[in-house]
Amino acid sequence: MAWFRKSARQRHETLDEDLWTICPSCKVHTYKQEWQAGLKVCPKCNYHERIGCMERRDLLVDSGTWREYAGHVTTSDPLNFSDAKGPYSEKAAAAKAKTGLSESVLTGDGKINGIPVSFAIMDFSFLGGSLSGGAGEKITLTAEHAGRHRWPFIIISASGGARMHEGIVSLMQMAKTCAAIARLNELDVPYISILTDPTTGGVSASFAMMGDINIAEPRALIGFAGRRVIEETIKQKLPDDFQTAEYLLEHGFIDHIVARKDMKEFLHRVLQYSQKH
Amino acid sequence: MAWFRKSARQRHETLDEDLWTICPSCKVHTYKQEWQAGLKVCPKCNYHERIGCMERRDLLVDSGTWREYAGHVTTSDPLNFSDAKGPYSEKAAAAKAKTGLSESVLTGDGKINGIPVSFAIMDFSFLGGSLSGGAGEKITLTAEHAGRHRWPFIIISASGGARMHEGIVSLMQMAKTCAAIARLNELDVPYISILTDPTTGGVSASFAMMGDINIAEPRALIGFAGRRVIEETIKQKLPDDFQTAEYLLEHGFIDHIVARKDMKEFLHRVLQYSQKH
Amino acid sequence: MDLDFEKPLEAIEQRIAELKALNNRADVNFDTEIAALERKLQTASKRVYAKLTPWETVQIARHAERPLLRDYIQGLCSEFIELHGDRCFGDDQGIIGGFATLRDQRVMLIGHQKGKTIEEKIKANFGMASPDGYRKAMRLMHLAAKYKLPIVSFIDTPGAYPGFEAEARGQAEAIARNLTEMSLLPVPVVVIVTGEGGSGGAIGIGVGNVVLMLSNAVYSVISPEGCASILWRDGSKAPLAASALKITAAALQEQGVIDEIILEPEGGAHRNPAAAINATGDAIVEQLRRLKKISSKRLIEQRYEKFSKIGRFKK
Amino acid sequence: MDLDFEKPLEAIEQRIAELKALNNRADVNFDTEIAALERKLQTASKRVYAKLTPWETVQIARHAERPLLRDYIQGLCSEFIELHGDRCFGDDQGIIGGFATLRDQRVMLIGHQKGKTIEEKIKANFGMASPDGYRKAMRLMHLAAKYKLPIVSFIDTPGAYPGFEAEARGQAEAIARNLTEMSLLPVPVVVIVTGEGGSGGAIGIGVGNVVLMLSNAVYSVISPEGCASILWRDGSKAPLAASALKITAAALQEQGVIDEIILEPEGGAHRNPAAAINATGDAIVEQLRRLKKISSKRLIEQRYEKFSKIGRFKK
Ligand SMILES: [Zn+2]
Ligand SMILES: [Zn+2]
Repeated sequence: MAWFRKSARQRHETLDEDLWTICPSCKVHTYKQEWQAGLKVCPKCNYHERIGCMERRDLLVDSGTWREYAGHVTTSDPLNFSDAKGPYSEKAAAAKAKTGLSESVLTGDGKINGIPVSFAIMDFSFLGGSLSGGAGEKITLTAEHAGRHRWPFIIISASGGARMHEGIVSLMQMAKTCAAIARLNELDVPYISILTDPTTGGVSASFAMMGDINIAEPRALIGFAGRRVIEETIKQKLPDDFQTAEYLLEHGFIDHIVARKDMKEFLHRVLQYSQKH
Repeated sequence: MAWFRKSARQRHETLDEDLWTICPSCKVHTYKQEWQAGLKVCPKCNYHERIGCMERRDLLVDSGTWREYAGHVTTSDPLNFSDAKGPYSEKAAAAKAKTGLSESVLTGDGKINGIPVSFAIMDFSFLGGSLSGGAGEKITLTAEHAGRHRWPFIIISASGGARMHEGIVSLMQMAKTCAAIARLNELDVPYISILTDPTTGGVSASFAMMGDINIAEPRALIGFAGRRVIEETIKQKLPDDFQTAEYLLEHGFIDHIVARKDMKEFLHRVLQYSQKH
Repeated sequence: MDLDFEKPLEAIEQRIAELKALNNRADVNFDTEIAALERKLQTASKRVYAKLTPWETVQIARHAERPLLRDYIQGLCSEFIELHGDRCFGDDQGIIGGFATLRDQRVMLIGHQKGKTIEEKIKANFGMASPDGYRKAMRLMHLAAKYKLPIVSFIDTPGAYPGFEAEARGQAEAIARNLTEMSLLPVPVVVIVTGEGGSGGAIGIGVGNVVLMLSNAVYSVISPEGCASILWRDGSKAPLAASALKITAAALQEQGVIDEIILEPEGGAHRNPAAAINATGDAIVEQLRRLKKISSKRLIEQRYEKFSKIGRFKK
Repeated sequence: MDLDFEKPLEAIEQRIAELKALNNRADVNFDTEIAALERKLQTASKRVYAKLTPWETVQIARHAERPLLRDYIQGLCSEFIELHGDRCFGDDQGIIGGFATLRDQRVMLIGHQKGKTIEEKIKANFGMASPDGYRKAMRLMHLAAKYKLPIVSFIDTPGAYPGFEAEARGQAEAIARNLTEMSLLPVPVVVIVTGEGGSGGAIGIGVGNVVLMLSNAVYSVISPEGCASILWRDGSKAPLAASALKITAAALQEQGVIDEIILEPEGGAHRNPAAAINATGDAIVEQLRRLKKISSKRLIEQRYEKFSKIGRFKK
């Protein structure tokens, strides 16, 4: 849930000259243009920078096939919530203005090399990709839509967890979205989960973990409880690789770690096994 | 599978005077009559001596309600097997003569405080309770019979594992009996597994572990691989309580440990939850 | 063990006790004084509990003498056959469950266990369940489905256990699986939030056809302390966060999450556990009677609709 | 690395190699001699392999150069997408699996992995799977059921891993659950015993609609060594036990356990892996084509009947 506390690993430093990107992981300098062309993945150490939902969509969906779904759903403020920094409604409005998104998740349909698929793509830059009533609603509506069309459903998670500004409504989205996934299972409609950096809290403990196939980006942070909370609980330091995609692969929760540039091709290969044979 | 190697713990010493039973576990002397009246359970340390299928039946089934089922099935000798001690057929004949049983399992129907139930009750004294083609057949036929009548099915295991003298046929009984249990699950027919000393090898790795509820007698030996094999594999001594009922309870594989004298009442209580409400 | 806002009541109670001890000794009679004090106590009590702040409610929900799962079982069930194990790794004590006869109803009862004594608390991890706890709960719920038994789930947890092993063995996966599979259970599921409904650890056994809640229980996406330290950067602002999060029964009923509030006796469940337990029993049995008339198919649909509606977008 | 009974063949082979090396050097020609020796090799070879004892077959089944799962995948599959993890504890390497395109067939492929190099062998525990391996396999088989993919299961294991942790985490439960749940799979299940079919560890992924077996593979309730040390009280009597247990493909086909024997090239699969792999591919594809025409309901029934018949009592 602590999506606004950026860890050192994820904080970027850029040179003033706007020419270089310094990899936050290995500190290597890469030409900004090259960094962009490399899909914001460090050519040296394979560090995958966070990217937005639009970029993800463009990486995965066949050009010209995207149609947004449930785009009318936007943030609500069920609690009329305010905190030290002011009203949640203002914070949400600012996030909308900054990102151009209506919620922390973009939903719609498109094709992957010709195969029709429904998508829910989370965006960490919208309030830390937090799961709100609106986000849960978009995911659920899109899952139901995928079910009606018998289209495979893909969720790309990037989230610090539930959006506490919406209180219990945000917590309930875990149950709501999982129920929608359960219905897809009943219909034998494929559901693939892609876990990107970070996928934590209530998002890891709901739809993100329930893919027929769980795919992660390299070194993505994936976990339920926060690192600091665990260290306080057990009174000792955690291993460095704890809660990384690689750690989860080894512990049985991830099927495959796939680099960003290979993701579309990998999805296409996998989806072929879920089509009529 | 090494059912004929009696461990020290299970070897009994009786005094010549036929008056006392010495508990193999705590060495306390108990009058034979008292030992019998106590259902062959040590009054001092709760050690549960192995008992035969007839004794078990009489402890559990309402008087006068027992009807044997599949009693015509007896041992076969599919391999025409002989070992150092001679032909398997002779060994089987001797076991039949000694025990008065046709196989290592007694199958039939009876009532538990008025509730009709189908039973398969293994007997360790018949070739170590080993799972043979005949035993698997009896269990499977009785499971099917229970399914047709929608009667709860109870298996009481006491077995060193598969009967190697029947080769692959004995191994296949693991799959055969589990398939019969799967059908009971499909029919929502209750299946309760009672694991007594010992339940090991292929019996532990098939029907014995698949109860809706797994019940064990105190301190029963329950495990897949033999203790010595494991110690040889890992090159270290195992903890004393390893593969005991209590160990399995703690590790999540047993629902309840129930003393012999309480078993019928416990089953009756549990069965009421599986009846129409 | 009284809470700060209960101090005035405590003073009156103490005075009553003193007078009762003296009463009729040495021919002095205090009946009139005692009656007056008792009236005063009642009035004061009404005043205090009528205007509890959310933060005060949190204190009551966590009160050391508040009835726990074992008290409900003892008070309501003529029989409880505990079933153990997740068939995979262990037998967590943070969640327990088994067959129960609750009043006249045979059910599968599951719930968080916090523990009374310090040994029990440690064994149960103070009600913070591990993956094996959630997996055991799900196994028992599938068994209930096979036996066509209604499920009664008692929620009282600070949250799922944030430990190293719990994380390594899939705390996230275990909760996610429960949320998914509970949604398809073909039997009635009655959930009762009796104390603390702590986030994912609570909802992990909380997908019910109805969700009941005791009047002084709380149910929240994050603890007030956690929320305060994140959004106010100051843990001591927990009372503020408790208000902002709207975590009391009444607020949650307004949000459509809670279907029915079980009124605690005056002064809270810890002042009269028997009455609280009894009221809880009444509410559960009423729901069971109603839900048992509904078909499996409709139960699944209704549960789906209940959660679908939460956060439904209206424009 | 030749086996004892292969020594005579080895001698002839060596002589042929020598002659070939000398051939046409210094104007000497050995063509006639070479041709004669090759005829001799063929005859000797036929003689040796036509009357292999069961114990010799065991040696071949365990031969270090016998093709392993990865060889079959490489030889038969244009694509293999390995899927990982049991969603509970780990990602055992003793059993692996994933989506595969075997010839023209999309399938869920699973199987025991023994490993080629010593590192691989250690990682895969020499093909002895742990509970997480069996649970991973079952997860993938359920996924195959959802995606309506046939399942192809390759058996080659000395047995399930008899380790402390494997036992503590439910080796018995994991195998039992697979036996139970495999019996209800609504898709075709083709099982192939390619090398060692070691007891419970083998049947744990072996409940198929058809069970194929390579001609020099073995499948047994216990290893010959184990059987000998128990029933003969002498491990060196393994050859005797191997005979008595009737563990060769032909004997097992007679017993109704094996549906089809895949003929290995002369000298065994290790002398011509490509041919063995190819024959295996042919057999699998033929079975898949046949089974894919059968309804789910009938597949489940047929699988049940297949195993029911084994040990069926006749009098
Ligand atoms: Zn880098
Ligand atoms: Zn004793």
